[in-house]
Amino acid sequence: MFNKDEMIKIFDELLIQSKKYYDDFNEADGKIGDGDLGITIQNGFQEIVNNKDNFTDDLGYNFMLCSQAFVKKSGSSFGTIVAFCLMNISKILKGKKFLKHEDIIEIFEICLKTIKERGKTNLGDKTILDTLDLILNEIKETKNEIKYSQIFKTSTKEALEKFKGKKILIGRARMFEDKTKDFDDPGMFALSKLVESF
Amino acid sequence: MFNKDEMIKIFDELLIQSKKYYDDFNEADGKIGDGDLGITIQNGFQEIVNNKDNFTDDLGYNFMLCSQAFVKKSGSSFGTIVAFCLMNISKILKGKKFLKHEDIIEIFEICLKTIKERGKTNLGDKTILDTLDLILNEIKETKNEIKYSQIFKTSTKEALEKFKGKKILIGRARMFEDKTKDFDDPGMFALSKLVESF
Amino acid sequence: MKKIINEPSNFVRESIQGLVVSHPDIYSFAEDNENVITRATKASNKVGIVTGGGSGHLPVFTGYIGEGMLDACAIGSVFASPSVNQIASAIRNGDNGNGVLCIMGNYGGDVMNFEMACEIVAEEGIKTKKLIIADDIASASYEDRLKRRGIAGMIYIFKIAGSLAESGKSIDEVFDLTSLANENIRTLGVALSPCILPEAGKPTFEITEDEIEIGMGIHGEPGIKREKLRKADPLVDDLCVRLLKDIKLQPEEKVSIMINSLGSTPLEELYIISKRVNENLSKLKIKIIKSHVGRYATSMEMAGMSITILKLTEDLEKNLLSNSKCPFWTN
Amino acid sequence: MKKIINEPSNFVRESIQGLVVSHPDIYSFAEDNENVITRATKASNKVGIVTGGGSGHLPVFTGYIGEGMLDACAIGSVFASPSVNQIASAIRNGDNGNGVLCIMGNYGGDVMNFEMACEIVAEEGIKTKKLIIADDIASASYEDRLKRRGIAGMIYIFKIAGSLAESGKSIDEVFDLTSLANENIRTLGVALSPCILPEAGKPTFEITEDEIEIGMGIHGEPGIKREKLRKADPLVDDLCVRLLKDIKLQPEEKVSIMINSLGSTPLEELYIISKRVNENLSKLKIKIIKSHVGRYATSMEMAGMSITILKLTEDLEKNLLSNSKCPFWTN
Ligand SMILES: Nc1ncnc2c1ncn2[C@@H]1O[C@H](COP(=O)(O)OP(=O)(O)O)[C@@H](O)[C@H]1O
Ligand SMILES: Nc1ncnc2c1ncn2[C@@H]1O[C@H](COP(=O)(O)OP(=O)(O)O)[C@@H](O)[C@H]1O
Ligand SMILES: [Mg+2]
Ligand SMILES: [Mg+2]
Ligand SMILES: [Mg+2]
Ligand SMILES: [Mg+2]
Repeated sequence: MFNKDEMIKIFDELLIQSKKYYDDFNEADGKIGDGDLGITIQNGFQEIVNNKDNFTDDLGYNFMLCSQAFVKKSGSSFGTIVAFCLMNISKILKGKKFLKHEDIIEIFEICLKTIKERGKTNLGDKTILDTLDLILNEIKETKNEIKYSQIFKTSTKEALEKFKGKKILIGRARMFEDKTKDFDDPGMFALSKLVESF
Repeated sequence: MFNKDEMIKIFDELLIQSKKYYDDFNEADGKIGDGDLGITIQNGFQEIVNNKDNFTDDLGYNFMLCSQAFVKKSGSSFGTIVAFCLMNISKILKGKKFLKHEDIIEIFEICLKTIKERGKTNLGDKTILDTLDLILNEIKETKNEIKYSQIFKTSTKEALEKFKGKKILIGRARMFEDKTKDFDDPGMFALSKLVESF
Repeated sequence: MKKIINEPSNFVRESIQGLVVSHPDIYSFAEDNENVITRATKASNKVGIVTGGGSGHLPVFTGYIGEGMLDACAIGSVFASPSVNQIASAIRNGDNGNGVLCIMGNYGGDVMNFEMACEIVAEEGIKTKKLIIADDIASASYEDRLKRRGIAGMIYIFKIAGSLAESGKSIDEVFDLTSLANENIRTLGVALSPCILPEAGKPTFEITEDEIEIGMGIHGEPGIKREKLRKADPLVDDLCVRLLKDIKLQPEEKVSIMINSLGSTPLEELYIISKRVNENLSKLKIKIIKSHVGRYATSMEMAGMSITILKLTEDLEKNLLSNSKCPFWTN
Repeated sequence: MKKIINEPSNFVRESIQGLVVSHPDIYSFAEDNENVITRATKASNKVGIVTGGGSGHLPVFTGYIGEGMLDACAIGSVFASPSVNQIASAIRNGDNGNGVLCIMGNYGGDVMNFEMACEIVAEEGIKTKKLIIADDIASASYEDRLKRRGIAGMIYIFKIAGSLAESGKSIDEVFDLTSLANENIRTLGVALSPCILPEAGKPTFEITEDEIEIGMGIHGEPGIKREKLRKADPLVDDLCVRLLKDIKLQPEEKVSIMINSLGSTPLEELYIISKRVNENLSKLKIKIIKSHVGRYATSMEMAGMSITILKLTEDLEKNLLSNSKCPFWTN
């Protein structure tokens, strides 16, 4: 059950993963961009973890703290998008102490909406939007007992596979369209590594 | 007998020596100064040698060309002093086709005078002035048949020995008096090497 | 890492404090946000000109605050966008009651954050317009030029927008002529060495001792091609050909050029470059009205340079040459 | 050697040509000597202000020609003195019939060549006075201060001499007040990396990745001590203590400071340094009237910086703040 304690555990995990893959994320980003994705992700999660003592039972409040952490410490595109998402998540979870299946679906839906709106992103642009979309579909389609962590792991990998050989059409990489066919989108790559330990 | 051809031979030799000791001169200068003495000396001699086809039988004229070469290509203190000396030598040798013993004495005397005047240098400051002074004395005192090249070699070394442990009081080194006790004056050092092949 | 700094985490803060304390007649901290700098003396009535962006590019962005230039600036971490809150504060501080023109480089975080900040201040009644600078021809084709990165050309935009605003133009007028300037600017650069981010402590990218990268971005983003270091003239000729193909100048047209060092490339080299640019343009009978040679948009101590061409109209020329008061701009 | 240059032997010539062609309203080649730069528009009547020195230090020396600054400058090879002929030409070009103040750094070749050039032009009826700049406290003790090297402090001298001359003062008046300025200036610097001479193609000196040398000269001459790289604040405190001991300021005294990059040290770091200098002087109740932060006297791409303090009198302040027109000086 996803509550305050579970939330803290997950961000602790994410911080560990972001440290582990710090150089890989930077390197993946460096191939087509400015090479700061590892910094961006680690700084954001570090600041969240630094503030975990302020978490309350109200998950909405906690997500607001998370959003502020990303705003404060993580100014690159990825951090900005994540911050927007976390803020909008915090709005829909206001007052909630734990998450139900529908909440999780709503979280992904609000993330998709936020990224499309704020990032001017379309499905198929080869960004984290496509990964999140795949996860959401998987969650929705699963009929038996749901193993979220399993879905996260397989869908993030599947998304990477699906876009191999396709151009990245947004973010810094958009400027180097043809070149980008040969590379994974760094954000999508990062998501696939971050969920590994779930 | 020192005439045009001999003069060319000597500058050819000096250029060879200055190339051979290029790094050593720079290094000696770098310990207490800006490390350009090798550049200064080589550039000057190179430019003289480049112009040797313009030499005439008139040694005074030739020394004027030499002075201009140093003016053009060799702007550090050493080069400036040498240029002043060469210019004043050219004045006293005007019209002469070869040098006699008295001319050689006069050359050194005019150099000493020039350096004292232009460089505001005193004997004992541990500079090339002291080396030249020693050479001049040696030349004057020698009663038997004179071997200039022998005198150049021994006197330039003797000068170095004589000033070991003494402070350099002029040139860039003047600013680091105490430190300079442990080093040869780079100009004096250079003279001792340049005459090696005579 | 050979930098004269204190704690890397204080790098941005301390350098901005230094900027303000060194030029108290020009810059001032905003009262409501410690990452926002405003003019020391607030303007009145004129359209506000506001920008914001990552640190590590001084004089960009903050340095260009001053009379006839910017009103306020939001300051991000090194190479990272300022936040929505910071930008909103900069807009509020830069507003003099006549609307604010927001100028930003074409980088994801900056564009998204400015957009959101504009929405927020709109609810408070502040009218804004946004201008996205996209001058770097290495970063997208002519057809896709709206996607291009913003680099040194932005200084021309600051200057022209600032001059227009100072002369009492309305926000729409300021926006329109500045937009024209934006379309008339092309930049292309070359990087020779990386810089070191204070917090990361290691170089932003790797490049060998005899390589250069044409079109590399100011954060080390890829360029057009990596090649062996060449002599200045053929290198400049190559860059000029690409620039001129993109900007399509006619004989007798007037331009201003900017030869910008990314940091450690010295003035001597910039002038060797400027000489060659001049020769190339003269051959085509293009008239250089004004050359700017120096460090205008940097990546700390990165080695490299960029060449910017601004095609002038009569209006643009007038506003480019107008008076302004800023430590990093000589009129 | 990662430089954007053509033939190393053309380095000086091309960079100066670039300077002139980039700023034709400010600089011009002398007609009688290709290594002399003059103002684009000759002044009339005023005392001439002339300098000269080695190349590789831009904006020093040539860059500071302009209204309210220098009249003419003789240009030597990289780090080497201009010749007697060049200097004599600069003096002739700089003369407006009222005598010429010659300003030079305290380097053997420069001093000797200026002296001889002054003797030559004296025979042609040009009155000259010579001012030897000696601001670097690392290079000799207080007692021996006339032996000191001239470094960044010379820009203050250019500015003040230039302002005095422009205001119509006689050569003796210009000389006297500028001499006072010269006595009121102290500089101390630190070098972090060498630069590369174009012709030599290798670094001017060697220093390890974690070392700095306090007081190293702008040509790589030895300083006071070599030590481990420290944080900015303790380093600046150390330099300030030495400077203040030498210049002996009283509370309430007014100064101007200059935080100068030797080349690649970026503005961000200079402002971190400026902040600390400011704090140190404020503690002693010393008033900073004006801060200059940037690249004023460089050694091409050398890393490092110097701190200069100019103690102001009422006259000096007035002349420091007066108007001038030069691409490397903002009033
Ligand atoms: N507009 C966008 N929409 C969706 N995802 C985006 C967008 N911009 C960036 N991203 C994601 O963020 C990743 C890059 O993040 P980051 O390195 O922080 O960006 P940058 O440094 O270019 O500002 C991309 O790989 C992509 O997955
Ligand atoms: N004023 C002087 N009088 C005599 N010799 C001098 C003087 N100045 C320099 N020298 C000689 O020149 C040498 C240094 O030459 P150089 O490296 O060209 O000088 P710098 O680079 O300091 O201008 C000294 O070692 C000294 O022998
Ligand atoms: Mg990135
Ligand atoms: Mg980024
Ligand atoms: Mg030397
Ligand atoms: Mg020298």
